[in-house]
Amino acid sequence: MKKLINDPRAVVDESVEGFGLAHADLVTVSADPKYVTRKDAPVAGKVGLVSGGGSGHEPLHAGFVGRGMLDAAVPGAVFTSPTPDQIIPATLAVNSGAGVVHIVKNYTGDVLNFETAAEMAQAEGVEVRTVLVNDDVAVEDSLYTAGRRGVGGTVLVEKIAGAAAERGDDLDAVAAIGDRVNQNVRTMGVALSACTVPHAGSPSFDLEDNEIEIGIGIHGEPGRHKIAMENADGITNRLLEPILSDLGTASGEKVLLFVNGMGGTPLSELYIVYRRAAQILAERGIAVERSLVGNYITSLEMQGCSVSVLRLDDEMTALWDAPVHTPALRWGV
Amino acid sequence: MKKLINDPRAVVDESVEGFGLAHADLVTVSADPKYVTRKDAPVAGKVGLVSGGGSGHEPLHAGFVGRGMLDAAVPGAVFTSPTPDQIIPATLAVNSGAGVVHIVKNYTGDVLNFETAAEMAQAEGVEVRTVLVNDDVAVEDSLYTAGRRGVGGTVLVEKIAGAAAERGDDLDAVAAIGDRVNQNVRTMGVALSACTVPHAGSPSFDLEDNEIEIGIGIHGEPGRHKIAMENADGITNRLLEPILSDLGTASGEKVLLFVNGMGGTPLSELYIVYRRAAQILAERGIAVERSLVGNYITSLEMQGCSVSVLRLDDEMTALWDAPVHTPALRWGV
Amino acid sequence: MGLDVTWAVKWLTLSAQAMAEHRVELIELDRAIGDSDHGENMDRGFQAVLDKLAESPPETPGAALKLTAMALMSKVGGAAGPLYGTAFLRAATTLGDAAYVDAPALAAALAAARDGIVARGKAESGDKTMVDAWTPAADAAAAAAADGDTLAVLIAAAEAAEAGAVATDPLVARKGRASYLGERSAGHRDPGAASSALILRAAAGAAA
Amino acid sequence: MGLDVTWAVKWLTLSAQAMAEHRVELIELDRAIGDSDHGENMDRGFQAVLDKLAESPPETPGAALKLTAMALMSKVGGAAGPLYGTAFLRAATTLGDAAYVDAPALAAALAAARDGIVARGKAESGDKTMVDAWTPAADAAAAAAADGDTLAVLIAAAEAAEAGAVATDPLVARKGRASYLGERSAGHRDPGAASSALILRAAAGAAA
Ligand SMILES: Nc1ncnc2c1ncn2[C@@H]1O[C@H](COP(=O)(O)OP(=O)(O)O)[C@@H](O)[C@H]1O
Ligand SMILES: Nc1ncnc2c1ncn2[C@@H]1O[C@H](COP(=O)(O)OP(=O)(O)O)[C@@H](O)[C@H]1O
Ligand SMILES: [Mg+2]
Ligand SMILES: [Mg+2]
Ligand SMILES: [Mg+2]
Ligand SMILES: [Mg+2]
Repeated sequence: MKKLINDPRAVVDESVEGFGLAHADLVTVSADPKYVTRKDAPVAGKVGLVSGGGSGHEPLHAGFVGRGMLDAAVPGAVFTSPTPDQIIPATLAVNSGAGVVHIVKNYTGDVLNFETAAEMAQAEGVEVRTVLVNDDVAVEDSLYTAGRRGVGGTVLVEKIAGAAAERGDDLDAVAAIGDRVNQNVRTMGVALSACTVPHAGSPSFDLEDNEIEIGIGIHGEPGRHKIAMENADGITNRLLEPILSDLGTASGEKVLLFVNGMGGTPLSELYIVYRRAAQILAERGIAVERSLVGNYITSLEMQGCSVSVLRLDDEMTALWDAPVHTPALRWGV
Repeated sequence: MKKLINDPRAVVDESVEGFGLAHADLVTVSADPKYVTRKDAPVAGKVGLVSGGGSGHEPLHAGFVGRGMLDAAVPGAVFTSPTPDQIIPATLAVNSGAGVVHIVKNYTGDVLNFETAAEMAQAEGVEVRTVLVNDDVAVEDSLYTAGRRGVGGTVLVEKIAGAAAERGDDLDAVAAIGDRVNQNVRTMGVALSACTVPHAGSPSFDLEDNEIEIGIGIHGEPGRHKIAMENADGITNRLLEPILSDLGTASGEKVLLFVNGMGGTPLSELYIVYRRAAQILAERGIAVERSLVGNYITSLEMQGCSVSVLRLDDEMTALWDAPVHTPALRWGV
Repeated sequence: MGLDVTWAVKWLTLSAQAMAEHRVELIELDRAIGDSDHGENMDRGFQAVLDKLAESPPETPGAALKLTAMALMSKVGGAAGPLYGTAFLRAATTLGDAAYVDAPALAAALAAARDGIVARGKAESGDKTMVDAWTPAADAAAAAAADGDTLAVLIAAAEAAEAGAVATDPLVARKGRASYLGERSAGHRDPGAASSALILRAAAGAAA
Repeated sequence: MGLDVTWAVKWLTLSAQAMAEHRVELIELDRAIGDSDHGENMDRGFQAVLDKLAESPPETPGAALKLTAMALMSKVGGAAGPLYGTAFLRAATTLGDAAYVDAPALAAALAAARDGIVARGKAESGDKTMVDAWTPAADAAAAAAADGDTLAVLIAAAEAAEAGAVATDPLVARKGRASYLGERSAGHRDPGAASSALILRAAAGAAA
């Protein structure tokens, strides 16, 4: 394991510290309990948006703290959801009285910790709503599982719900638009190589030289199945098929196409995947109205990508376009 | 070699095609000869800025085409400088009559191809100035080498010279500010792993499990020396020392600190490096006025990073802050 | 009479030792069907328990378990944090502020812990989770409690938990992160069941 | 009399074959002290030469070399593109539109090619570049030209280039990408010198 780290157990502490130093104009870092808030939080009259989860997915979530997106991010240990004693003070810190929305990726740990925190924050007088993100079509049979995981769609939920909060929507409205994004987005990922969790020291799963993992999660947890390596077009076909059939997109619809890198794949390859995904959508008469390509929700240094398709309506498009000013996503300001 | 590609020889074609599809609002792609121009090029009265080089460093250069930065980017084959028959039409396409500045990284191939292209463009009546970027302090003895390489500083030259062109500076002024940035920036890189050029199929150099390459170039060309793996703080010390001694920064000066990922290193690790670099600068009384952290000039999927320090003056700071709207760098608009 | 706070502190201390010793093993179990963090999470959590114990020594077994619940809840994270947190909290509530824990109280505490895990995680027996260690443990404790011997209760619970953990090997996971693997989760031991068995063995060891 | 356009076309065809055959070998040489692209660049460039030759067959040796210069300049890229482009352009200029190339003209063309490379790249002998193949080749050609035998001139040039390429092995690079390696560049053959030797051997092969 070769990593640019010092003590494997200090990775999150030191990384968040560096993040705070680099973006001191935008965010404030609380070291213990660990959470990151928007510099001007709480913003008077505005619904607060809090997300969080295990670390190792940077820039998610702390990179999305700022005007027009999150008010706070709560980083856990690597791939481990944060604890209520972090989530509660973060929630209190961004509550201006208008209530707080928790954006939670659907993993047992995240759900349980945010649930506990929400209860306790409510007990302190903060109204909390939860938007659960579960866009991963790789999880097929949700009856006998913990349900679909929250993956790439999370970034889109955070941007669009963040814009709704910024324009002054109330608590229920912000939660509703977050839910709407979640309901209209589907994601599927692939890993070409595993990542190595610093404290574990060895790759999170095994792949032969000629194998890839289809339907990979963002924690290095294995996916749907292993297949022999294929070319980018073939892999992209495999990712798009379940997304589009599950989303049930019809010709004439408008979508946002998001090709996300898992951390160790060059941007140039993401554009090759984007090219094929755009071709598939064009063949089906689906209009790509907006796009996002890059490393936004990663899995340490894993090689691979995920593709997300979000069915857009005019309101979502307008909220997507609204100004955002965070370390990792910025436009219009 | 596992990559999200189709034909290894079509990597640049397909990647640039995908890039053009994803950013059709900002850029126009010419497929053959291959170059990328700003959508609204040529901009009347404005000096044109053209850069280019081998592919594999994405988002550099095409990702920096747009308002406030480059007017055109010319991508060569992977790690191979582009040819005059690409550079010439790109130069002509962005010339509004105010002349064109070529931003060229100091590699024999880039220099020779841009030199030829500049001559021929001049013959067609376009005034051309060249800004040579050579910020890599890893190359020690420039008397007996091809001189210092152009690396991370290139991004800063392109941003700041781009802002100067956008505000209406004339040809010589734009070239002068580009040179000034180059004279005030120093960079040093490290590789934890090698990258694999698609057409070559095997890693560009060999590193043992416990070895790293200090002073790596951005083409997988070996660096100053191999050393045994160290922790992030130790490595960062090694990168900063030659930068600061060569730059001769004094206490009280203001700088921009740029921690760049080589492509395969997680953002979280870049922030750990940033943290230590910021500590070192603070210890020396140097004020970090601006920062940039992320994958901006990469070496395919190489693991590692480079650190650049740019000595700022008020004009450079203002030009850095000026609006920029490109696929990979955007603010103020 | 019965077990006192010294036992409780020894239990937690032995648990912390067990988590440190088996850290890599638990990481490896989680690596196979999860995300490689369970050993790290539990080790971190029980180190925090030790710190808390040193900081403010508890006066009753119930207080010791409550402090443990709080430390685990705030330091473990992931799925295991809230689940173990709830388990220890429910057990602590059952024990109240009694100075001594007899066999029936022990059995009741273990049943409450199990119920807490089920209430939070909604897993059933056979879902390949820590419930598959806690349910047989609670049942075995209840059966052994009739004889009135606390050590026997704890040994019965530990043995049942260990057997329960082993029995997760062939199961297909239906809850937690391993459930995403579907059929591929069979053939691996559930990490949470394994850590549960270690903790219950520590309880018996502390009473021996 | 002397060599005609058929020879020139055969030379370029054999060169293209050599680049394709030795593509991986040249990549490997460049991998050791450069950036792993020389074989790919040269192969791509000479395939373009073949395309151009098929598209518009040249009528004189000079025209063939000029077309080659243009194709290499526009398709090779990197350092080698402009250097080989200049070399072939200067050689073409020397030959003019003569239908036949005699031994002195050949030697003059090789000298012009070498001078072109030096003018562009500013490398000296011993800098571990393609100059270390071209300079001995041009010198050997000049010496052999006195006898008037074009084949002898080309064989002398090829042998000298091959020896020159081998002689780059122990050198420390002072120009091009390999120079960044400093002392570590010693012990490896310069890829550009190796491709130069292949091209000059093809010239002799075409005349045989
Ligand atoms: N719904 C649930 N009910 C009971 N136990 C569960 C549930 N989900 C997960 N677990 C337990 O948690 C363990 C995983 O804990 P850990 O690895 O620390 O958390 P995470 O899965 O968040 O990484 C599993 O091995 C399983 O025993
Ligand atoms: N200044 C120079 N003068 C002469 N030859 C040079 C010079 N610089 C590089 N070369 C030659 O170019 C070869 C490298 O070509 P190539 O790998 O195609 O280009 P690049 O170095 O741009 O990747 C070297 O092996 C060397 O022979
Ligand atoms: Mg986890
Ligand atoms: Mg090259
Ligand atoms: Mg886990
Ligand atoms: Mg090369």
